[in-house]
Amino acid sequence: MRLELKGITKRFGSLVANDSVNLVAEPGQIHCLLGENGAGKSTLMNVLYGLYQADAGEILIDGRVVKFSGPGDAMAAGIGMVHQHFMLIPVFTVAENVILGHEPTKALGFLNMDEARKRVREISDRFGFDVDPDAIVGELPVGVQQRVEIIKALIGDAQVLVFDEPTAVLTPQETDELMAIMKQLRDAGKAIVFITHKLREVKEVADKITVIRLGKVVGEAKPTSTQAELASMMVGRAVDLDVNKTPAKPADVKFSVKNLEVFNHLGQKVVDDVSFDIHAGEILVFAGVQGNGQTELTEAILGLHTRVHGSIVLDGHELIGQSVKHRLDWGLGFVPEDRTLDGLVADFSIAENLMLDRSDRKPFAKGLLLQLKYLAEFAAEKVKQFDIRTQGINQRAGALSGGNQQKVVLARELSRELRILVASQPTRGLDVGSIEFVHEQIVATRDQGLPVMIVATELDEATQLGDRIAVMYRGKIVGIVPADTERARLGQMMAGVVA
Amino acid sequence: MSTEKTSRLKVDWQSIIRGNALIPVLAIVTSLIVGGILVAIANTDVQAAAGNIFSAPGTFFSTLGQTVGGAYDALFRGSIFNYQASDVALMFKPLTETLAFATPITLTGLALAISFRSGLFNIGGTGQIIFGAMFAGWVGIYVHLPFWIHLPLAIVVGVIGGAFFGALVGLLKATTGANEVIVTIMFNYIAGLLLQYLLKTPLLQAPNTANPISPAVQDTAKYPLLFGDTNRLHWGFFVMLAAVVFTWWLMNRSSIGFKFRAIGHNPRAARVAGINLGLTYVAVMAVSGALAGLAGTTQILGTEQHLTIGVSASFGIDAITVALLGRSNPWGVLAAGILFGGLRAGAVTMQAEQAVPVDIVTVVQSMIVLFIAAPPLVRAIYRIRKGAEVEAF
Amino acid sequence: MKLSKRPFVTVAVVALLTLLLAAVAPHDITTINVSSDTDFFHIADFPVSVTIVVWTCAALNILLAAGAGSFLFLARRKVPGAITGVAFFAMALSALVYLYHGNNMTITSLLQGSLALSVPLIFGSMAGVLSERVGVVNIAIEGQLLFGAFASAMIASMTHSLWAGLFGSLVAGALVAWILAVFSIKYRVDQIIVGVVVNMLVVGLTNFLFGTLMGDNPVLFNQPPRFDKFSLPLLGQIPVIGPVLFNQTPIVYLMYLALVVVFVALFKTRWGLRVRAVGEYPKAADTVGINVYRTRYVSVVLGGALAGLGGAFFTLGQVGSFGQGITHGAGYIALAALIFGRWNPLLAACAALLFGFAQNLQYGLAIIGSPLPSEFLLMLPYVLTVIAVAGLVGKVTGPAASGKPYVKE
Amino acid sequence: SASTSSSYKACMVSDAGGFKDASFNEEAYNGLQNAKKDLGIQVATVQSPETATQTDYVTGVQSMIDAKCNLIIGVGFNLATAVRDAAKANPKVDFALIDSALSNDDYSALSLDNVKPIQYDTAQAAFLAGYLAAAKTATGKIATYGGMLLPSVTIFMDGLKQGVDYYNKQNSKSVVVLGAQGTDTSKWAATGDFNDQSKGKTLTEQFFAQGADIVLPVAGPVGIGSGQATLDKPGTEVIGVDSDWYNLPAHAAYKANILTSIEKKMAAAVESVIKDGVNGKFMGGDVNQYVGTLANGGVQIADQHDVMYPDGIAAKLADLKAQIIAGTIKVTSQYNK
Ligand SMILES: Nc1ncnc2c1ncn2[C@@H]1O[C@H](COP(=O)(O)OP(=O)(O)OP(=O)(O)O)[C@@H](O)[C@H]1O
Ligand SMILES: Nc1ncnc2c1ncn2[C@@H]1O[C@H](COP(=O)(O)OP(=O)(O)OP(=O)(O)O)[C@@H](O)[C@H]1O
Ligand SMILES: [Mg+2]
Ligand SMILES: [Mg+2]
Repeated sequence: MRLELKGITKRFGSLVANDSVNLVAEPGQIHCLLGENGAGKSTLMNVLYGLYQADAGEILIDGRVVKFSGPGDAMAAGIGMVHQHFMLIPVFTVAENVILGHEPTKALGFLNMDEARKRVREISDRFGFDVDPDAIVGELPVGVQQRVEIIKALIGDAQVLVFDEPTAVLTPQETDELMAIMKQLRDAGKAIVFITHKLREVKEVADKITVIRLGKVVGEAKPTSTQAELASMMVGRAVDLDVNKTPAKPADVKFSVKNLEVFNHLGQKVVDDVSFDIHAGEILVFAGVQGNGQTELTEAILGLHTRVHGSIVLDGHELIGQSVKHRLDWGLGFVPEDRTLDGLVADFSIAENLMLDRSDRKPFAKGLLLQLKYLAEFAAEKVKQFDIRTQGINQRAGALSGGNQQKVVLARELSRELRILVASQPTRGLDVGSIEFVHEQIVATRDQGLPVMIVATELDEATQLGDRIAVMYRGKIVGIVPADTERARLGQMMAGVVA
Repeated sequence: MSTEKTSRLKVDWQSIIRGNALIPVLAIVTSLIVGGILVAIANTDVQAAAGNIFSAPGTFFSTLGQTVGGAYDALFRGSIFNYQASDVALMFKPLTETLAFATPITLTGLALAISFRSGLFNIGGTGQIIFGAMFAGWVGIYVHLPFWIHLPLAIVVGVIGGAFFGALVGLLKATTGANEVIVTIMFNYIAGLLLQYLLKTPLLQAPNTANPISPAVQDTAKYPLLFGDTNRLHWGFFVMLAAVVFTWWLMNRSSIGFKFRAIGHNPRAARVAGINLGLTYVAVMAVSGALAGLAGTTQILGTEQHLTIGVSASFGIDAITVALLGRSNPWGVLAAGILFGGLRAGAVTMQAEQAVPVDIVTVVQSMIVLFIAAPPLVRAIYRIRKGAEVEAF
Repeated sequence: MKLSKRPFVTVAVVALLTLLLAAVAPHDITTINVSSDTDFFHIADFPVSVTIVVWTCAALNILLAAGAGSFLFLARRKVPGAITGVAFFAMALSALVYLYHGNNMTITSLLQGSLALSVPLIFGSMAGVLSERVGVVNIAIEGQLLFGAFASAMIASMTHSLWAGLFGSLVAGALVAWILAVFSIKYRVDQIIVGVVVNMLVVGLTNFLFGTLMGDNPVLFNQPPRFDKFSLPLLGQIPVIGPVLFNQTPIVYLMYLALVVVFVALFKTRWGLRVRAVGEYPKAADTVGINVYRTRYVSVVLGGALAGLGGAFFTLGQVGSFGQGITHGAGYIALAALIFGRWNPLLAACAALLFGFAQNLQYGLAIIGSPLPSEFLLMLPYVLTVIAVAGLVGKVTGPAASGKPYVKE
Repeated sequence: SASTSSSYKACMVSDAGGFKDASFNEEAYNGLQNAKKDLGIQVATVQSPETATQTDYVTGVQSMIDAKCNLIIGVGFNLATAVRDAAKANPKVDFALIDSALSNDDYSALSLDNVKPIQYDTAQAAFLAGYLAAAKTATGKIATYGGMLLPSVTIFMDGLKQGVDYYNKQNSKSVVVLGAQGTDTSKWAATGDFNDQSKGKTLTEQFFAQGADIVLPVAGPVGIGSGQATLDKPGTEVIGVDSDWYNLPAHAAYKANILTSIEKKMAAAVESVIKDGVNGKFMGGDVNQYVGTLANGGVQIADQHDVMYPDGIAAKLADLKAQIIAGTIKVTSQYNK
């Protein structure tokens, strides 16, 4: 089945998200769609999937014009979509999620769950997914959730499959597996549209590449183009893909964690006897497959967990037993993993978000009185310094693109008097331009002589950014190794093989 | 040149029509029309005339007009301006009645607005008013002090009473995670029953009577009247205005309010930013309860003067609508509070003079809120084209 | 694994309380009466010694606490829920026997009354479940009950037909729910504001019509017939349970049916899956072609119809006439039961029954001569609810999208 | 005096229950309506909101003054303060106050020349009902409860108890009264409100299960629940309050089970005070306060209707009534301590 988008234009108010975009998806081909954050990729796909109605342009299937008034029509026409933000219901089982919308039923509308399980297993087995139909989706690792999304997209026997940034949340292994699956699907004759920011992936699977910028198609690229070429086409300027940093000059140990144990709300031990030191002027990257305790480790450092044993010493000061507030005041800079849930108040303005952790401190408040004038100046300065692309400091933070949201969080954390910076997956979902910026900031922080702790799931990021790499597996540190350790060895460590 | 002028005028008119200024007016007009229909249905004269509508349609319509017109004339004279009164003071008396009713309603509305903006759904206005009134009432009745200490002390104690009862909810939520909707509903019943009990014990019940009523508040603890004995409007009105400004300041200009709003919008991000959720829940509910307690003081130290079972009236529930109608914005709450106060004040005159059942006001009140809350509906009724984007709330 | 100590602490506290009860209980007799007139098997009243019962229960609970402790500390396993359940039951039993000492404890009537007081709450909580499960917060249960009560009385009175009245209550409840639905789904007005306002509207309207129409002509408008109780064959003859559960009016049988149907429909059918999907994540439902708006309308309105039936129970099931404000806050209690029951119709029904039991127990105690002023007895159900919500339930989260209007781009 | 009466305006402010409560307020309201019919006067009414505060009563009464009423009748003790203050401020307007006398802020007695208190020593009639019920009960148990335990409520329950006690003493029986045990009225049985009739029914069913077969609900419309409960349990009866329930449509369904009613003849008193007003003979002040008793017919128990009474009880009741009037039997209440 051949799918063609012709002259698609979509406006949100005065913003033109798609401007006469043309795109063709051929059967047996993987078509990569590249573009910065906010370029209009998801919007285009949502038009294709019937979620948005285009203001102009048409969709053709095998040369015939079709009209989708809703996703139901698109699915019926053989289009499946794996959404950028999971469209899964966390409290439902895998099977329930997969059949939703086209449920097999017995008499009287009773669900036929056996049939549902059978269908899930069928697809799961065909592509080697290994997914339990009765597992509750919310309890599954994101990688498995991603597979559930794919099963969902495949179940209606879709011929055109859209993957909108499916790898943003995956571990390297999971990404490799997904690439294999996509190739398998292509070989089965399906037309695939694949959106990603990761140029390595593009180069690995793409048969055809289209780049869009500011809602317009800026051109096509060949799979043989270099990553640097692709990047500059996306951003419209030359981008440095490598992290520029001088060798670390580690000084004294500034941050020291000893025998740390953390229990989650279910009483499970999620961080198990973890000890490590970070020197001033050094970046320690925690690598490892997600869900092995890194998140909880950073949260325990911030003080979000109540059941914690062991010791966390920052600059000679024990943090265990202290409130979050106290730790922040002592100079802990924290960039949470999930910026929309934990990093920002979406309904607050950019300015308000910039003082979220210091709203009751000088100079943001005198006594109880907020110093709005100071805040306005401060925010304007930070917006400039961090190149936050916004209509103004009073814009809702929730209206910013992901990259810019991350910049707001970084700006807030880095503008305090810090003794350490702890950042969890600081570049997740960001485009190459934004990644470059975030990395620069992190390295600059190190070079000021601060200890830096980063959690990364991208091996590339870990090796480029880190001075040393700690690998976690099942709550324990498997080993702490130099940053130039081979990828293969790191991969083994991530699977739990002790160094 | 003149064309330019007219076109500018036209533009202005268009913007008024399409804009949002007209919506509340149309909402009120529409509700009054529906209320008018009910008034007509309930009126025996209209019923009689309706029987002869074909033989004497003129009579029917004039009766209809007289009845509905009379009702709303009475509503106007009872709530805003009584042009039939004999002297100027009396003419303005209805307005003061409206403001007297608006005082506790607005205060409770502010209380709830603060909690709503902080993400806590406090339905406990009733119980918190009762606690404020009980505490303030006790001081006002039994403590003997000169005016300039007595009244402030009674107010403060009342505020503390409300704050205490509110904070209890916050504490339960912070420590056990108990849902505040359930807890506040239950606390309303518990507070009511506690008051009922205390009004039968010497602690609150007046000597020499077997009825559940307290002695009168001493003169030294009363909010002074603003316009002499014949008007019920008292200094509590200015306390209320001050509370409006305070609430605006607290929520928009103070660091405490900033934290309140932060947990209201995104408690997780607030926690990561070092804001102590449990403590803030308690603080929100304490401030909210304090304002409702203040409403209790304007009841007992202002208009009521005797503590009875009914001291909280329906203000705890009215205030939910007032808070939401005012979009939880202090000035909006004030406007909504005055609207509700006016309807409550005017209802009595409508009843006394035109035999209009009191419940019609409740109907009109709720329809006004529904219409104001749904501008597209009003636009659809009046076929107004959509102007500026309006946020549904 | 680190195990939660909460169940152990709970059981230990319960055991202590039971022991305390035993210590203060008098040497007296409580006569337990399990029969009612309609019983097929007549079981004679039997006296029990308060002392024996309370000390047995205390001993049992101490054993249970020890058991829970050994599960936790010795076996390092989760404390089974049954232990907590039995401990609570034993405490309740000893409390009852103690409170009724020197008197007749008429179990059947105690339970019958509890059920009667719970019926509207159960209907109301089902309305809440259907509405909130699909993502619309239903504060308007009170209005749905009240309008159902009003319409059923008026229609049954005018038509002299109980079933017409019942149908009227269904339509009335659905109508109120429809208003809630239109404003919260179509106009995206804050759902809580609509709920509160709709309640106000219904109170105003029914009071108005009660004062005019019904008040002026009660014979025509407010003298409906009333459903008779009838005993189901066989089931009705089971001792205790029979007369309590199966000697009832058709409205109560409808309630049983509705409970089963709502539960099954919600958790076993295609419709229910879609309803829950819409309430959890409407956008996800939308992306698989489910009509979010229609699903919401249908579920909310169906819920309203059920609440309407609950309203009819006041008039056609219980007292045979409508009175101003007759529901007196039952809708809000139903809301509490719904949250307490974690948005599950069966658990919510249990919560409603618990509330009804507390209320009726309070009456029972007033009858045999209460040690407390009536106000404190009347507080009992409310205080128990707070304790239950704070102590047992803790933090509960409802359907994720509940309260949020869905905006389709 | 037709011309004067047509310009005479009598007005009434209700208590929270409203004029259609099938009980207290409605009985008073009927008096006003009768006066309108019989005397051709003008009337106006204010029904206080369900959640009335003192402020609502004050505005209600004030609006009646603004409406130029000649006579304003406040129904219920809740209106006492509002009526007092209005009467002081408007000496030319006449007032009547049902169920309460006036008092100063410290609750010492107060008399105003333009206020006529109308009160009822309902305990006397309740005594007779209690005696009748004690004689009638087959189970030896009678029950009573209130909506809320206010003095105007408990006076019925207390009178009933005294009648039962008297019966017990006279006949060496031991009929008990459930729901009103002990002398502490605050511990008696109550449903908690005057609205939820379903609660009245449930509570009554428990009374019946405990063996009672006659119930006196003093709870306004909630009493309808008790009446309905008698339909489900043969051999049980209900005692009405305020007016003769047998004649009210609201109680028609179970009128065969109405043992009697403890009547407070408010309609008659209201009409009579209006008549005095029309004729210029209104007499206010404490000395002219009206206390309805068996002697003046202000309270009474209803005539026998469908329920069979025990032999000789009618004569006995007449005798008791005479003795109470003569003072040989003393029924205690707040009106004669
Ligand atoms: N519903 C909406 N209303 C208004 N503006 C929107 C809406 N959805 C997207 N936009 C805006 O349209 C533009 C394109 O957004 P889109 O989500 O398509 O970007 P994208 O290319 O997918 O970016 P990313 O790589 O971050 O996912 C952005 O500026 C975004 O802010
Ligand atoms: N943190 C801030 N920084 C800069 N300006 C601010 C900030 N908070 C508010 N303002 C500005 O102050 C002015 C006054 O705000 P205002 O009191 O109207 O808020 P509000 O509309 O009541 O609040 P909300 O919309 O949250 O209810 C507005 O113009 C607003 O943009
Ligand atoms: Mg996107
Ligand atoms: Mg603003």
